[in-house]
Amino acid sequence: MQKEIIIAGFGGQGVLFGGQVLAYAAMDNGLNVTWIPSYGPEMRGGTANCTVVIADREIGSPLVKNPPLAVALNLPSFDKYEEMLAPGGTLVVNQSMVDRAPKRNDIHVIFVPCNEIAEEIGDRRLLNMTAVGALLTALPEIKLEDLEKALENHLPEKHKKLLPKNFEALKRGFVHAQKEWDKVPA
Amino acid sequence: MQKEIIIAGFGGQGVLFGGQVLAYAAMDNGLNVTWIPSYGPEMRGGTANCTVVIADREIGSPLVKNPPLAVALNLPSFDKYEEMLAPGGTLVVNQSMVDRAPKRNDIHVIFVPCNEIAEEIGDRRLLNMTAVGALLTALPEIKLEDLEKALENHLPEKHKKLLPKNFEALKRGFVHAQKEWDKVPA
Amino acid sequence: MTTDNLVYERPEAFTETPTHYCPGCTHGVAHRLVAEVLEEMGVVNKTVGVAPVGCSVFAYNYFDADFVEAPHGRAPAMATGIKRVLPDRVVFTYQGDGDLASIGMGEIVHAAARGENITVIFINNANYGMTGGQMAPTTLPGMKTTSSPNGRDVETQGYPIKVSEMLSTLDGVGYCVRRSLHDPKNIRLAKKAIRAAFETQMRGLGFSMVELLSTCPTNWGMTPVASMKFVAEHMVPAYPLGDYKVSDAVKQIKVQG
Amino acid sequence: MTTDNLVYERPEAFTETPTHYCPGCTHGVAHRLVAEVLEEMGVVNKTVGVAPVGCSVFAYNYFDADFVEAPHGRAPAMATGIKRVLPDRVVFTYQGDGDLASIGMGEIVHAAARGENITVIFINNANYGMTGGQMAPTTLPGMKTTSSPNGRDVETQGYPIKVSEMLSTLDGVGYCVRRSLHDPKNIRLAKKAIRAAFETQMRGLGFSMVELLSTCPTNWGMTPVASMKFVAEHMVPAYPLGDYKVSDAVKQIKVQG
Amino acid sequence: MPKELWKGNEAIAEAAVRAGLEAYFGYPITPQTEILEYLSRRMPELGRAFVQAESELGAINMVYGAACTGARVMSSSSSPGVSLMMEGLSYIAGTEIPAVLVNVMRGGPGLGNIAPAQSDYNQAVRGGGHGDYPRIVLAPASVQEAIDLMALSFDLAEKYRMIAMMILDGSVGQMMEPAEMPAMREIRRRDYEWAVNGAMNRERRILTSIYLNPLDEEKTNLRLAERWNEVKTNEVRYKEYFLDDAKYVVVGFGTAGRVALSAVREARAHGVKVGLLRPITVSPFPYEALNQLTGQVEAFLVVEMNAGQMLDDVQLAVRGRVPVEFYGRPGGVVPFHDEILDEIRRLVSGPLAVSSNPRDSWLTRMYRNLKIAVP
Amino acid sequence: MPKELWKGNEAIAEAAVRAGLEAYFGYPITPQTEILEYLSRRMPELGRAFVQAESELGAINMVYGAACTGARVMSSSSSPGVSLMMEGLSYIAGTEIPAVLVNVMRGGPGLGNIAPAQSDYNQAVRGGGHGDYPRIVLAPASVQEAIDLMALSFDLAEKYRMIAMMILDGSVGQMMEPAEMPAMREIRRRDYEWAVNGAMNRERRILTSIYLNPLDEEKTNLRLAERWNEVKTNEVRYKEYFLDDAKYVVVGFGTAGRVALSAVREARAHGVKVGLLRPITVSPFPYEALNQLTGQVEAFLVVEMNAGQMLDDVQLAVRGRVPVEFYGRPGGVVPFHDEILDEIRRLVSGPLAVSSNPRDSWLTRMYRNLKIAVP
Amino acid sequence: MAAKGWIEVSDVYCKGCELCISACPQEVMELDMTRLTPKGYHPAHTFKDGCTGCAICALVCPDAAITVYREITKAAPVPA
Amino acid sequence: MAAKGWIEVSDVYCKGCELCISACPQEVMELDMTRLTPKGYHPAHTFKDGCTGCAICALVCPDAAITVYREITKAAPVPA
Ligand SMILES: Cc1ncc(C[n+]2csc(CCOP(=O)(O)OP(=O)(O)O)c2C)c(N)n1
Ligand SMILES: Cc1ncc(C[n+]2csc(CCOP(=O)(O)OP(=O)(O)O)c2C)c(N)n1
Ligand code: SF4
Ligand code: SF4
Ligand code: SF4
Ligand code: SF4
Ligand code: SF4
Ligand code: SF4
Ligand SMILES: [Mg+2]
Ligand SMILES: [Mg+2]
Repeated sequence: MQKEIIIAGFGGQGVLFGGQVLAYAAMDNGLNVTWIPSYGPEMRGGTANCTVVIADREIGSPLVKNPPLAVALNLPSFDKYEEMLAPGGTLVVNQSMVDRAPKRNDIHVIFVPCNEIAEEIGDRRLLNMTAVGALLTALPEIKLEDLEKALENHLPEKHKKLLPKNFEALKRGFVHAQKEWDKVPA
Repeated sequence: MQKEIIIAGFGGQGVLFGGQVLAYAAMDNGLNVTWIPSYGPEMRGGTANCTVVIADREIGSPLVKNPPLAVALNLPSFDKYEEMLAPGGTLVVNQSMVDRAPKRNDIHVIFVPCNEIAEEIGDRRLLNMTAVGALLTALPEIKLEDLEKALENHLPEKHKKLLPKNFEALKRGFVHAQKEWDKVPA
Repeated sequence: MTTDNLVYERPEAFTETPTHYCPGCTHGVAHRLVAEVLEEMGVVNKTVGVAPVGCSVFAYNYFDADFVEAPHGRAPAMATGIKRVLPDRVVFTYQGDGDLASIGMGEIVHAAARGENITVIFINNANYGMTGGQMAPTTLPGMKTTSSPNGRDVETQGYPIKVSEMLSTLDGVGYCVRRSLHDPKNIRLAKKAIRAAFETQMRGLGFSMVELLSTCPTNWGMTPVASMKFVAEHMVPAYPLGDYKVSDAVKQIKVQG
Repeated sequence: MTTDNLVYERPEAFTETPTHYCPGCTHGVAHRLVAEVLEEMGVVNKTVGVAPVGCSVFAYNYFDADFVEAPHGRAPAMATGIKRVLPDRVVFTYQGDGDLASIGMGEIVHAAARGENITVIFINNANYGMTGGQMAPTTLPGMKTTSSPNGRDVETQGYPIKVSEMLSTLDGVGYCVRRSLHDPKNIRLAKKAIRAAFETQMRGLGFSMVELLSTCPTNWGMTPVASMKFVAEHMVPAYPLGDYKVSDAVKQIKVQG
Repeated sequence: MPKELWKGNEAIAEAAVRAGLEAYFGYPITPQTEILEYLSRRMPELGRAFVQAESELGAINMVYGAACTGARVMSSSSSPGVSLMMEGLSYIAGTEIPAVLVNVMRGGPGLGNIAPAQSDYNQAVRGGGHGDYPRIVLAPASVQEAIDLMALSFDLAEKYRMIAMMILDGSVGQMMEPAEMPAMREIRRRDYEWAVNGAMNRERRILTSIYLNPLDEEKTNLRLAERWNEVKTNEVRYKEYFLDDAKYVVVGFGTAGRVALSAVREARAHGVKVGLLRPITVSPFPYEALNQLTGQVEAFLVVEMNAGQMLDDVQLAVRGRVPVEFYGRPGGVVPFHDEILDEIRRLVSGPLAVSSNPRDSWLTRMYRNLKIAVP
Repeated sequence: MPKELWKGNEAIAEAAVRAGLEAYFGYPITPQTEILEYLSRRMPELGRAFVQAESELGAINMVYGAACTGARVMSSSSSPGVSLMMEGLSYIAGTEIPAVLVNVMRGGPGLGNIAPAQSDYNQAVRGGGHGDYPRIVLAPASVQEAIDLMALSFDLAEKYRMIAMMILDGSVGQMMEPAEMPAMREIRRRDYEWAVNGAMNRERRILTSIYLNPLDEEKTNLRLAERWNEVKTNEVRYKEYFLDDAKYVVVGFGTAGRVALSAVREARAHGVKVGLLRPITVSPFPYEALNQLTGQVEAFLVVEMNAGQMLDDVQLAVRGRVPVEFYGRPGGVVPFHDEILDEIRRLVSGPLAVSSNPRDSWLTRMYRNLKIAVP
Repeated sequence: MAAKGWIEVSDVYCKGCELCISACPQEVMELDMTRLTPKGYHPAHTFKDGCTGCAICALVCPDAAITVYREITKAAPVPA
Repeated sequence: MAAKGWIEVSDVYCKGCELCISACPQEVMELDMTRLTPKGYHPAHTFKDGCTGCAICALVCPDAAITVYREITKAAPVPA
């Protein structure tokens, strides 16, 4: 088993941490995992992405050109990864930042209004968690509970009080995605 | 034809210039020549030597372990080069600084009281020229006149007034050596 | 009767490229002042700039002048090389405090000691901006950075270096002053100083440097406006503004405009 | 009645090796003073010296103490490394003016700025002795050297750097003075200063340096005696003797003996 | 110890601490700054020395000084910073003291960029400082390996009184992976018979790299060479994948080797008898392992994130007996595994000739590929 | 021009002046200081720029700056000083501007000594600075050759926008030989289309070595590699002696090659069919010439004043087809011709085997020899 | 009476740093929260009358984003 | 009355630099032109009486070649 995931968006959208949560969950499940960020030029700003590879054997390349799974939190990322996704793959798209329909029909595109959901929960910063939750629809190796445990175990102490809202964001993303999934032509 | 010559002594005895005069004369005679100094550690003092190679073809190694010709202006140099001289070679020794007889009998050793001659001429610094003059006895490729021309052509302008004394030193060294030569067992 | 009149516009000495600096970073102000001065002196066309390694590594994208990019700290050496073969050009370096006061200390001291006819614009923002906010030689005592996480401990991490004070001990220096960019008045004074520095160079009166107290909102973790206040309240007391060396010859310079 | 009494003998802190210095070179005097001070303080045994690249490269042959040999100019960095892992040892560098003020400018300024608890003995002989007498940053204006054959032209070859003046602008410096070795009185004063510098280190009061005006008879082309006169007449006026920085804490030190 | 998710750079820093690091001297530079930042907090917390040096030149000479005392010390940097350390490294080597340096390589030459690269192989393995001096160079491909090799670096450096360098590319430095940290080792300052640390009533000691008499320097050079022979005998390390029946062997270190593993697996899935040899010590280089393989193999493929540097070592091992082909992505580009897969396919479909310079044909292919890939 | 007796270092300096040197930046270091000293007098006399820099780091970056303007400039140093220039050289290479550097090599590693050595071959040819960058390296063996190669260095550097380095050992720098100086060339500051010299009403220009996007940096790397192919095609230079019927070939550069000539001649006098190939460009290396010779030759002997560096290049060319043997004197020792003669005799008397590392057997022999020679 | 002026803020350069706003002596500037520049910043603008064209905003703007104009009263001709 | 002293100059260290000679306040030193040290220098020595044991020669000697002695009059015991 090996799964490659790319999470992409603007800096500040929690792209890197989103990937780390997945990595923690995979590790806690006894899987091998790599998390690798796009570390930008020696200066601020711009877009960010990270690649997470999960496998049950020694992981070779930590990078992937055509991932089967991706999350696009903004329009540039949607443009880029829609093109690059492996056929049959799944792309979670932050509907809040994207105003176009998918172009390809050989992939699953799941639209999630991440910003809206996060704001409903009461913390804009949780938009990454809604997307990660949504991704689980296509990542049966990791369960919602795994992510919750990962957050519990690895969220820095000072952020622990945010756990319930994080859980909620994960869950609402997941639930939304499952509904969407049924709509997506296979 | 190829001849290797080492000139050795204390720093200040004019060892390097002595070799250069030979090199100039050889060059002016259309021969190939290399002159290479022992360049000491990055500080003052100690002994000095230079190696001159004269040849009528492209010169390979500018260094030689067992030279056929050498000049020893002090005792340490006598000790060293008496040992290293090629069998049949000629060693000019500054008798003024040396109080022992030669040990080898398969080489020609020519004693020249360089300091005394130089002081008689009236310039201690000319002791190197007396030794170089003496060496010509065993270096038929270069004539006394060649050295004189070399000095005339290459002595820095400000030292030109010393030319006659230089000539005298060369000549007296040469004459002395020829007398000695006759004494040396072949 | 009234007519329209343009009071201020973006200097022509700038290219059209927007800078990559963080919002509110006064690197931009320093750039603008240099551009205005070069334009007012009419020398843009014969200027060669030397960009450093630091946030201003891409300075060459913003000035409409010839530019080279130096290894970290070596801008004064490159500027020396350029000025020595092109003595009639205007040569300046633009350097951060990590670049100039840490790794490049040898080069700046010697360019100054040689009285190299170059101008140095020195941006003191009390940290290494580009690499993410590490301690610089200019970091204030007690100031937290990513490499002084508990605040700069002067016992183990040393004391701030006052570059203008230090360089002004050198005979080769024609003009060496410290200014600040934290409010309109000081920005105006900074511009005057930059002009004086370039005039020093044009007249061959030796090494000239303007140290500019500058902000780094991103790594200081403050808003741009709060950063300006930080400069006024903490940087200026530690780095007093003033003229550290103005040689007699430079004092003679009268500039119109 | 009278009894024999030894007034002075070669310090025990010296090995038996004769130095390789030219006759009359005051590197030897500086060595002797350091040896005497270390001996008097009873710290030879816990001293680590750092020799430079320069005529004093073989300093380690003469002191009966542990020694390392640094790359040209980097002695202060090596000393920093040593002192940081062995804070209770006495660590000093011995450096020439080419070593310290030219290639090693960055390292000395930063060791000083960090207030590194080391002592620096700085031999200012106005040229590069070891490599045969080239211009140093300290070469006097107009002075002929093998790389300023027509005399140092300050216009193209820069002005002398006054190292003590420069370093004393740094807060990390506890003790920074200039002395000279050109006559008995000044040699005595130099020794006192060397003592004060090591005492500064022993008490953890920061960076200490003694700059010593020194001769280079060989490359100056003078007799040793004439060289001493040259120092008095030409070096001292250019490099005024004095205390450039003595921190308040250091001023408190009272030394017996 | 349980596994934790570690970022490469921080893992290296913590691994050094656990190996008994007594002092760290460094200067910020991307993509290794996290090592310095981590230690700026961690070292003082443990009462150990941390100095942010004025420059890489300062840093390496602080390492030099501290290492002379017998303490476990290190520095870390990235390509341009490491170039500034060349004089110091040569001195350290000439003084025969142990020192550890980490180079988290980035794209070059010059300022280049901060993307992952492997283009300092030659500098680390062959060139760099002046003079003849051997040094141990270790090339981890994962966070766990970086942790393990960190401790090993200190041990080897001290065992052989030699520089041990760890070279990794920016991606290993920036990557997070589950990894196990070893237990904290106690610091025991060994009073090595050579350590200069204040005589304290023993005979005084001197550490220097000067040998004014060339014959003495020559003996030093030969002593270093002799010690290197020991290293070559004892310390060659590499990892093998699917080599038993391999007809084609890919050779790559660090990330390039790791990416190659994915390609090799995929090729195997398609029935191609291809294996992978990933050198862990690139110096000493596994010449003998490659020599042995040459008997069974039809061609080698060297994969690097540079323009062909380790390639020379592979060719020296193979000595023209079978073709050696090259695929490299220089300048900070990390290859994807499918590119390497394409190369393996090319090897299999042949024909190949033994050539003196596989770089030439690679360059032609690159121009062709890039003209497609990069308009 | 008539021949004059020139000291190597001064000849190099004057040759540079005659080639149109516009500015020199350097720092004293034995055994090359005469270059700096000579130019400190000569350059101002001609109204040209001379700066004694604060360090070699300063010097190379002054060269970098001045070279960016399109001026003919150079620096010179010796081994430890050259190590300090590695970052700067990498930047110059990455910026694709011409610059000339002379390394008068001395014994190392570390401070070592000031005796003649060839142990910076790897640094010059392969390693040194970070990143992949080619550079031209010329190795004169005589004063006349140094003069001739000096002018050529500038011409090649400018033609290929590349670093041209001249490496020679201290003995060539210190030696005097009759030599002919070329006529003084006029300085003509070419306004290269890349030169940064003050816009003066043209489009402004930028010179930098940054390529933040790895794909751009990769293209730069490939462009450099492509240009290097041109250099390889056009600029390989070497000298042949007695190769026509040679069964044994000695390969050595600079002084080692020159000393070998004496040995080869003497061996020929004894009827041994031995020849000499002396590379003049060690980069680009005469691989093809050696490749060709491999057909006719029974064994090669590589002679160097180091512990075996060019040896790798010879082995890469020969590719194991015939044995390559090694003889080196590291640490500042210049071999005498009779030592090389002994080695030639050893080759002739055989038996020899192709080995992956001729250094091993050399080391054994050295230990044996030195135990005799140096008690 | 104070001069009357106005400014233009370039969407290309403005990064919404608010330095101009805090410097404007007439306090007539604010960020335009209704608009985003192509780079995603809320740009500065004048939100009420009172600009004197003093150019202080331009003086502090790190991005040279502001152009300043002023209506001037034709005064008595000044001798050249 | 001046104290009476004497010195010893080591042949191993003395390089005949004459610094001691020019520093000696009693002018009792000179180079001994009749002797050469093993390194080939004429060493310093006192050539006449009058040395006070002031040790100034030793103070200036760059080669720590001089040992200085002085006959001292036993004075009244000094309290400890
Ligand atoms: C030799 C070398 N060392 C380190 C770096 C990494 N580096 C890039 S910028 C920088 C610091 C810049 O700080 P500063 O000069 O203060 O400029 P700022 O970004 O604050 O304007 C460093 C350390 C480098 N590029 N090269
Ligand atoms: C990196 C490097 N550059 C240059 C040199 C050559 N060098 C040796 S000593 C020296 C100058 C020494 O002068 P100074 O420090 O003044 O000491 P002095 O000999 O005058 O006491 C130089 C340039 C070197 N060894 N290493
Ligand atoms: S990091 Fe700091 S110095 Fe750099 S651009 Fe941002 S605010 Fe300015
Ligand atoms: S060269 Fe000068 S500094 Fe060096 S030992 Fe001789 S006199 Fe002293
Ligand atoms: S100062 Fe400039 S960049 Fe900042 S908000 Fe005002 S106009 Fe925009
Ligand atoms: S010109 Fe003056 S008054 Fe008008 S907006 Fe700018 S700062 Fe305010
Ligand atoms: S001790 Fe005093 S008086 Fe005696 S020789 Fe020495 S200097 Fe002269
Ligand atoms: S000062 Fe010392 S070395 Fe010089 S002459 Fe006197 S005793 Fe001899
Ligand atoms: Mg800064
Ligand atoms: Mg000096």
